[in-house]
Amino acid sequence: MTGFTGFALRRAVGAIVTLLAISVIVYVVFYATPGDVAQITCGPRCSPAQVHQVAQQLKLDDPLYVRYWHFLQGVVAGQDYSTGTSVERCSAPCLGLSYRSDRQVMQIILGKLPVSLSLVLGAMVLWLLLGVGTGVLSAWRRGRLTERALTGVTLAGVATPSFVIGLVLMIVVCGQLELLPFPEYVPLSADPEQWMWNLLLPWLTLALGEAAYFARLTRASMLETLAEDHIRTFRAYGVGERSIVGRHALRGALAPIIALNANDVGAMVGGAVLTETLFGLPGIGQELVHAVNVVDLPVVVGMVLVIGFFVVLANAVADVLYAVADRRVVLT
Amino acid sequence: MSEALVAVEVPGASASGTSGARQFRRRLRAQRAALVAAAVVALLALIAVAAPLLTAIEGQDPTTYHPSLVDSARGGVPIGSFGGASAEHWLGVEPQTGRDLFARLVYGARVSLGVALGATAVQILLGVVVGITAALGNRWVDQLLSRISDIIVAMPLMIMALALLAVVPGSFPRPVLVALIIGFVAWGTIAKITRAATLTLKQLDYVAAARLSGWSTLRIARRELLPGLAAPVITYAALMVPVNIGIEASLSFLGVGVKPPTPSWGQMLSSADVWYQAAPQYLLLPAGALFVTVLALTVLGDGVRTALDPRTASRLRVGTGHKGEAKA
Amino acid sequence: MRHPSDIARRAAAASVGLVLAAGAAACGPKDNDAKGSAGDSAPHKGGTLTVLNSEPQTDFDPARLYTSGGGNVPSLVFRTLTTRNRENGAAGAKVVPDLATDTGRPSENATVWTYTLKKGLKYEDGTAITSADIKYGIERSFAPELSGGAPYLRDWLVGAADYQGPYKDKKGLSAIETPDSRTIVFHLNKPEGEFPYLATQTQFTPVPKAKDTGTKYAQHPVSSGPYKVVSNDNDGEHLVLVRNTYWSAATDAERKAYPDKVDVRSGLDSSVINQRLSASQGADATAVTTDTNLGPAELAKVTGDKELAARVGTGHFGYTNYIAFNPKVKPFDNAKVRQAISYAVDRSSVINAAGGSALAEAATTFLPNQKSFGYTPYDLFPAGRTGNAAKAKELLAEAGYKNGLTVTLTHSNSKGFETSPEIATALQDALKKAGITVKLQGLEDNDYRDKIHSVKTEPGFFLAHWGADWPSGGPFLAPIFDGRQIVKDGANFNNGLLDDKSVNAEIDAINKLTDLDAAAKRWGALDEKIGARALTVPLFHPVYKRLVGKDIRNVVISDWTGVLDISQVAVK
Amino acid sequence: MSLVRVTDLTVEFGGLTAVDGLSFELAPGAALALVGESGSGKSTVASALLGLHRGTGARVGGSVEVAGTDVQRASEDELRRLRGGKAAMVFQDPLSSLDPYYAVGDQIAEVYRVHTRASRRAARARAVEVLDRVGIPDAPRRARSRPHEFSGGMRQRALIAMALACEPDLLIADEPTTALDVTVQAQILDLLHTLRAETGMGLLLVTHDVGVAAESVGEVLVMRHGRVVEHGPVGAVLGSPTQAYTRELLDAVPRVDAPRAPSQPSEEIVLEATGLRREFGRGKRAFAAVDDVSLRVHRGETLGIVGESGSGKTTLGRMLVGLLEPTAGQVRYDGHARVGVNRAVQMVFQDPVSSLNPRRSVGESIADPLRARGERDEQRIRGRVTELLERVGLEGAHYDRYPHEFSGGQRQRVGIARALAADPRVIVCDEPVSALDVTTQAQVVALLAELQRELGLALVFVAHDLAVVRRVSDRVAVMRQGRIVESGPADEVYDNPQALYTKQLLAAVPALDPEVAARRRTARREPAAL
Repeated sequence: MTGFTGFALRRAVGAIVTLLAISVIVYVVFYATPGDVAQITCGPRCSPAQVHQVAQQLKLDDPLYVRYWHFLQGVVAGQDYSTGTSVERCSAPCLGLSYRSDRQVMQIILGKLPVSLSLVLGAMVLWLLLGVGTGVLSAWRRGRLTERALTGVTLAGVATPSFVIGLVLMIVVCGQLELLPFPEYVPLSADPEQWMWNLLLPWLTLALGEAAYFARLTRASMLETLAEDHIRTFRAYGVGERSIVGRHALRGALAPIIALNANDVGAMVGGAVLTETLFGLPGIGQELVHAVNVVDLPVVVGMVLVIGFFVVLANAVADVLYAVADRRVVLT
Repeated sequence: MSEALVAVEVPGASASGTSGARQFRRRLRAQRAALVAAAVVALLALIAVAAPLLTAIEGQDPTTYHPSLVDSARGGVPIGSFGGASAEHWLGVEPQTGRDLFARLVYGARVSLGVALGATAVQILLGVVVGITAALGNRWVDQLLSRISDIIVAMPLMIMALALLAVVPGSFPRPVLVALIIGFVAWGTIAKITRAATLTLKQLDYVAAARLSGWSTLRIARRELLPGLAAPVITYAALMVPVNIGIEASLSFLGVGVKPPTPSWGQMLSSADVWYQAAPQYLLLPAGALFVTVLALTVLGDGVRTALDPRTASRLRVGTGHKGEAKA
Repeated sequence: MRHPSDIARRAAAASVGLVLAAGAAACGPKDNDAKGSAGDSAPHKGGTLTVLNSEPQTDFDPARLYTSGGGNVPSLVFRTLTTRNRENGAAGAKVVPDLATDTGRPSENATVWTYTLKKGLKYEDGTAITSADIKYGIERSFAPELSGGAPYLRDWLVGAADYQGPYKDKKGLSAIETPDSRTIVFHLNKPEGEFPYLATQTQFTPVPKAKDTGTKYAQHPVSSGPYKVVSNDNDGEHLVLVRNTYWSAATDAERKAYPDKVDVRSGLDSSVINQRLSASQGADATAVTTDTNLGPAELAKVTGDKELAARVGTGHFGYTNYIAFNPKVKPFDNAKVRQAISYAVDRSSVINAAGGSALAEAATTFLPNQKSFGYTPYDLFPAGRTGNAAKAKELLAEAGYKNGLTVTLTHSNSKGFETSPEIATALQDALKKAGITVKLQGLEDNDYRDKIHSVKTEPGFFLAHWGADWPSGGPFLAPIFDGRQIVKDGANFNNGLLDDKSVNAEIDAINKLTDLDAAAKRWGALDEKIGARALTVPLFHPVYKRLVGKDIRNVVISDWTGVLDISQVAVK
Repeated sequence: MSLVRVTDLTVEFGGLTAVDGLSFELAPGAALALVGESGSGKSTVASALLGLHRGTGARVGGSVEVAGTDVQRASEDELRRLRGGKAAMVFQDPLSSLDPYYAVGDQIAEVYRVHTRASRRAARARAVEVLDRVGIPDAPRRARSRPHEFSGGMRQRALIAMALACEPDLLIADEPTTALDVTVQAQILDLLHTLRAETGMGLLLVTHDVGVAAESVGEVLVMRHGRVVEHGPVGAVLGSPTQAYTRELLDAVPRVDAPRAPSQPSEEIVLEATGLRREFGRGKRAFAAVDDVSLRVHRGETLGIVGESGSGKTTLGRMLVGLLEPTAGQVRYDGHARVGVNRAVQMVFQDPVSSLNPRRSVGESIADPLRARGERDEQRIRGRVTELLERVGLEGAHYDRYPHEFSGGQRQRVGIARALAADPRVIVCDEPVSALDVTTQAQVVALLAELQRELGLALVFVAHDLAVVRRVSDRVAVMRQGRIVESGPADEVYDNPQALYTKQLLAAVPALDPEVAARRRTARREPAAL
């Protein structure tokens, strides 16, 4: 694809600008949020003297811009830090250390990322299958009873809060029917089968509502494509409805699907906290909440940056996919 | 984003054209589902407005505790069947507190609908202004604005919420604040749509004609562009309202919604979800209310889109090889 | 957009987590309940015990932990000089020897405490535990890198106020002497009869200097207890403990250590934990939780089910939820107003908001209703179950508020918390009857804590709670009412800003006593004396009810921790 | 046994009747043209032949028999076998008629496999074969490109190739050349002709352009309001029409060979362009749409600018009125260099639909220039607008009507009125009549000429239709690829063109006389590529 490197370059620059802006915002915001970090870190009963020591330890006395500058240095060049007994290296890109636990933010994130990714990507496969499938079916059977039924189902899906879905699923499937054990995260590397069984319910919880949206989207854009001239051509050449809907109409509907999918996947990496909490999956989202609650700035910044990174990445990927799908589009 | 990712229908540019209101109403009337939905929405709005009246008829209010109506020894579960439903308390009472559920439900409608509409207004305002500016401004303005909306999109909602809550003083009216928060996090799409639509409109000859007759850019934007944007924007807004209701529920859920004792469906849900077994109706009532509202608004939104969008309205009638498509 | 609802829910759950974390320092079953749940057959060794928690076991470093009596999971790995008596109910509120041969020998008017270590104490690597290691353990708890512990050591040890820990200050703490490898002597700057209680905290755990890895020590702390850490994922998110073969029951009378393995999982939603425990499928049959109580909703369900009810452990922990006044703020400078409110409160609706009579007991005293605290019943402003509006109005009139008054009640926005909106609104509703209009000021939790614990910003009328660091009146009353513990420029807990010579003197006098029973009686008396000033309105003492898996045996719940003691549980 | 037999065909959409009791036959190998203006129902007939109205809610009466299939009663399968198999259709807009997402070759192959049990490979081979047959160079490679990579003419060829794929007995061509340039149109028509000669398939040509019909068929059927007006051999119908409407139609058709009554332009130059250049795109994609164009417009004269699509004539027009700023060169009005728009230089746009704001009454649109000039007195505004409306042949009462209530021709009149409202001295007309039916075309052109005479307006008439341009212009400039290849007095340029390109253009214009058409065709040999 011509000009791809140019595109990649522009996107990379854009992403960096965006992420920098985000990190600045988060820094400022959390500077403004109440909650004395040193006090929280040190514990409620810490004496002022102790709190002061901790503040020094965490370099909280430095002005905001200095702290941010150190953060940037860490990202670019990495940084050394003391565990008290030894000096450790946090190699670039170093997102700093957690105030609470003195662990490297990067380590924390890397610990959580597999969970979030397993959850979101797995769910994505599910909602694409369910959603697009339903959409195609109702576009094909449009005007018939099948479509009415499917429309009803999808609307219901859209209107049901996802935590209700998750709760019910768990009570029924695990509690009453005892079909599955109560989910618990098992790393893919450890045991792929257990990984899948344990993630099945979380995937469903995440996917059902999402699938409904995709079904609606797919149907809508397929109907639009069906109204276009080239479809008329293929009808006039005796091409069957199956191929017209399945090949030509669906192809035309891909663009919006790709776009929405990218957005949601990106956002969910950090946003699927309902599901994470409900099923006890130690993912990014849960960690972010916790970090916010204890004003653990480095972790919050790190998490938000990672989430932002995935959103940006997802959109870039979407554009590439789209350009591959439709050669008329020029990547910019 | 590559432009093609945003597909927009600009009635002004399509052959059928539109005589605005009349035609729109006719097209809307052509859809039974949408009409039912509209009726439901109207009813909900009425309930929200008439909340004080309704509760007065019932003879209750949403904040008074009734310790005697709950079984303190059993975690405060309402005494009696159906969550203590009775002539005094039509839908029973809230576990632990014994507050009247009907009253809380109807007052909750106020928050949910009010905030959702307010948020939608904010989104439209921001989105349209940014969108038009991006479309009419030069490359750099355009770039800058799209970067900003990127940032907004990439920011987790909770961070934004906490941010605003931290900065805004507690005395600031919460519902307004919540509406602002929601509005602020989700205007990106409207901006994109507006931008794309404006770019399309800009090409139309009648805009060129207006320039030839000597009008200023501002005047042209107001007289020739804005009306043309109405259709796509309204369409999207109609679909945004239910989504915003969901977000409001979520924020209340998160505890950054409206303050107690003001009732909100989101709050009720968050405190009710643990009661799914002991006092199901406590969960089902707000969930049901939310379900119906979102459902109705979504259907209505679809209706509005079909009515405003000549493509789905007219084009589908030709050569699709299936019966009953004319209705689509 | 479903994601926002996710976000919402997650935060809700997070705060629930906090509740339960608070609960973790809470209560356990009265003997009879315990029997019911313990099952009749005798406990045996072996098996795996699963722990399902909502909050991760973070900072698994003895220097950083803030525990009452050495904590629950921590005390499986960390032995301390003294420890809590692992028995049901009141008997469990006693302090007993652990590493030491006795609970400590006071001298020089309880300003010097001497301990001797038992023989044959070993770490998980077989090396011997020495008194120097205990000293080192305490010293490193002063390092700012390892902050988080209780304040007492810093306050009590001679010349410890500005000590920065062994990493910055190689000389060490002169207040601790280790004349030989089995003897350790503490020099205090004032008499502290309750030092044995303090010695139960994890800071008194031996840490071999050679094995200290500073902030990374939590990854794998060297065990002195019956179990050692085999894995600690993501800062306590998933903790796996197995037998420490060098631990010998002969040197440890307290820990039973029946299971071969303990698997601590966290990050679960509280409702899921209770759901799983009640279902008790597979590994959950041998599961317990150390931080998740039955909520009102679950309780309503459980009480309806014999089998489940038999598996509920009930516990009491020295804990009081109360209304705090700041007498520097009008109109609360007027004692009559404070008394009026004391009369007006409707404890039954507050208790309902807190989960009902099964989860909360009405409180009229500031001290918890337990003997070890020196509990002396009194009800100076009798409000009855639902409040005495008439009396309240009368007092208001005397105070000059004939046609009622309007006040602002500050609380935290975190749901389910003792300081939560639910309780605030309950009070708001109750005070209405007495002609008091209550405006609610809900703050984000951090904001709330900053405000109420800072002398500068402390509101006049707010919800507060207090839990004991050990089951005695000392740590319960002193931080709240000792005038010399008012912190001007930091976290202050003396919300009433009470600085009364007689009170301060009495606190000092009691601290001199080494006869803890005698001390308890005088704490009780002091409590009533302070109560008369109506600086607080005690609301309720929480009761903690928890489910255990169906194969769990030998549930022991002391009044010290209020939660089942993991070191006693058997799964066979 | 005839190839097509239509008996008493009636098609109704909702209330209105598109086709009303139409009957005709077509013998195998014969060619029939359905000629008519928009709304005559000719295209509806075409779709009816393939039963495309099924399930659209349209009511179809009478009987249609194509290649032995009774379209009315045929089952879905029989229909599918007919469509593309026995009778193939070529549509008007070649771009939108192909799936943008798939390679042209694959689309043809797909159609081929629907009707034959051919393997994928065989189908691909067939696609390449037919593409080659319709004169697409390097067919094997081009078969893999997507429609947007083809030029307009190539697309139309590809569509025809798709039609050929299954060797149908009947080819239905619905306005096959309307979207194409005149030279390309000629090539496509020639292609159709040769194909018919070789394959002996029947042709049903649907067109609004009498000339196109004259070029390609033996029989003509003139339609109006869904009914037959006149039906017979092409020579007879076009040569000696018996029906009034047919005559009207033929008279309205502009003749490229009819000289224009010369006007006497003054020497005063109102508008002058020197070295105009306009580039679009940046970096690699930059190209010059208009390159070094200089021209003069005298008061009261009409300058015709003729060129095919992409010749840059529209860009030039927009620069003349100031809607576009030139990259280089300048536009002088009354001798003064001018930047931006100028009320004295107005424009009439091509698309009567998009040139009026659908949400504002036509009166308001016309009033714009007045208000913009600062006129506030509603009475005077209404008065002036009414005057203008009447001037362009509408009624003052139309003031409050909305654009969608007018026909294309009327909208174009409104557009003219709006231009006049600014009291211009120059009006640039950008393809003002190309979207209109011939009869309407004639009226609008007449109106413009009339206004010019009365108001001494200078007109710049931009169009692709050589005949129309000749009818209105005093002087003509022929544009190609952004440059003026030839310019001069209309009659000179038309009667004795110098530039090769101009010659090609003129040669490509369809003649109304079938004999002439035939001679012309043999004259121009089909070039290898477009």
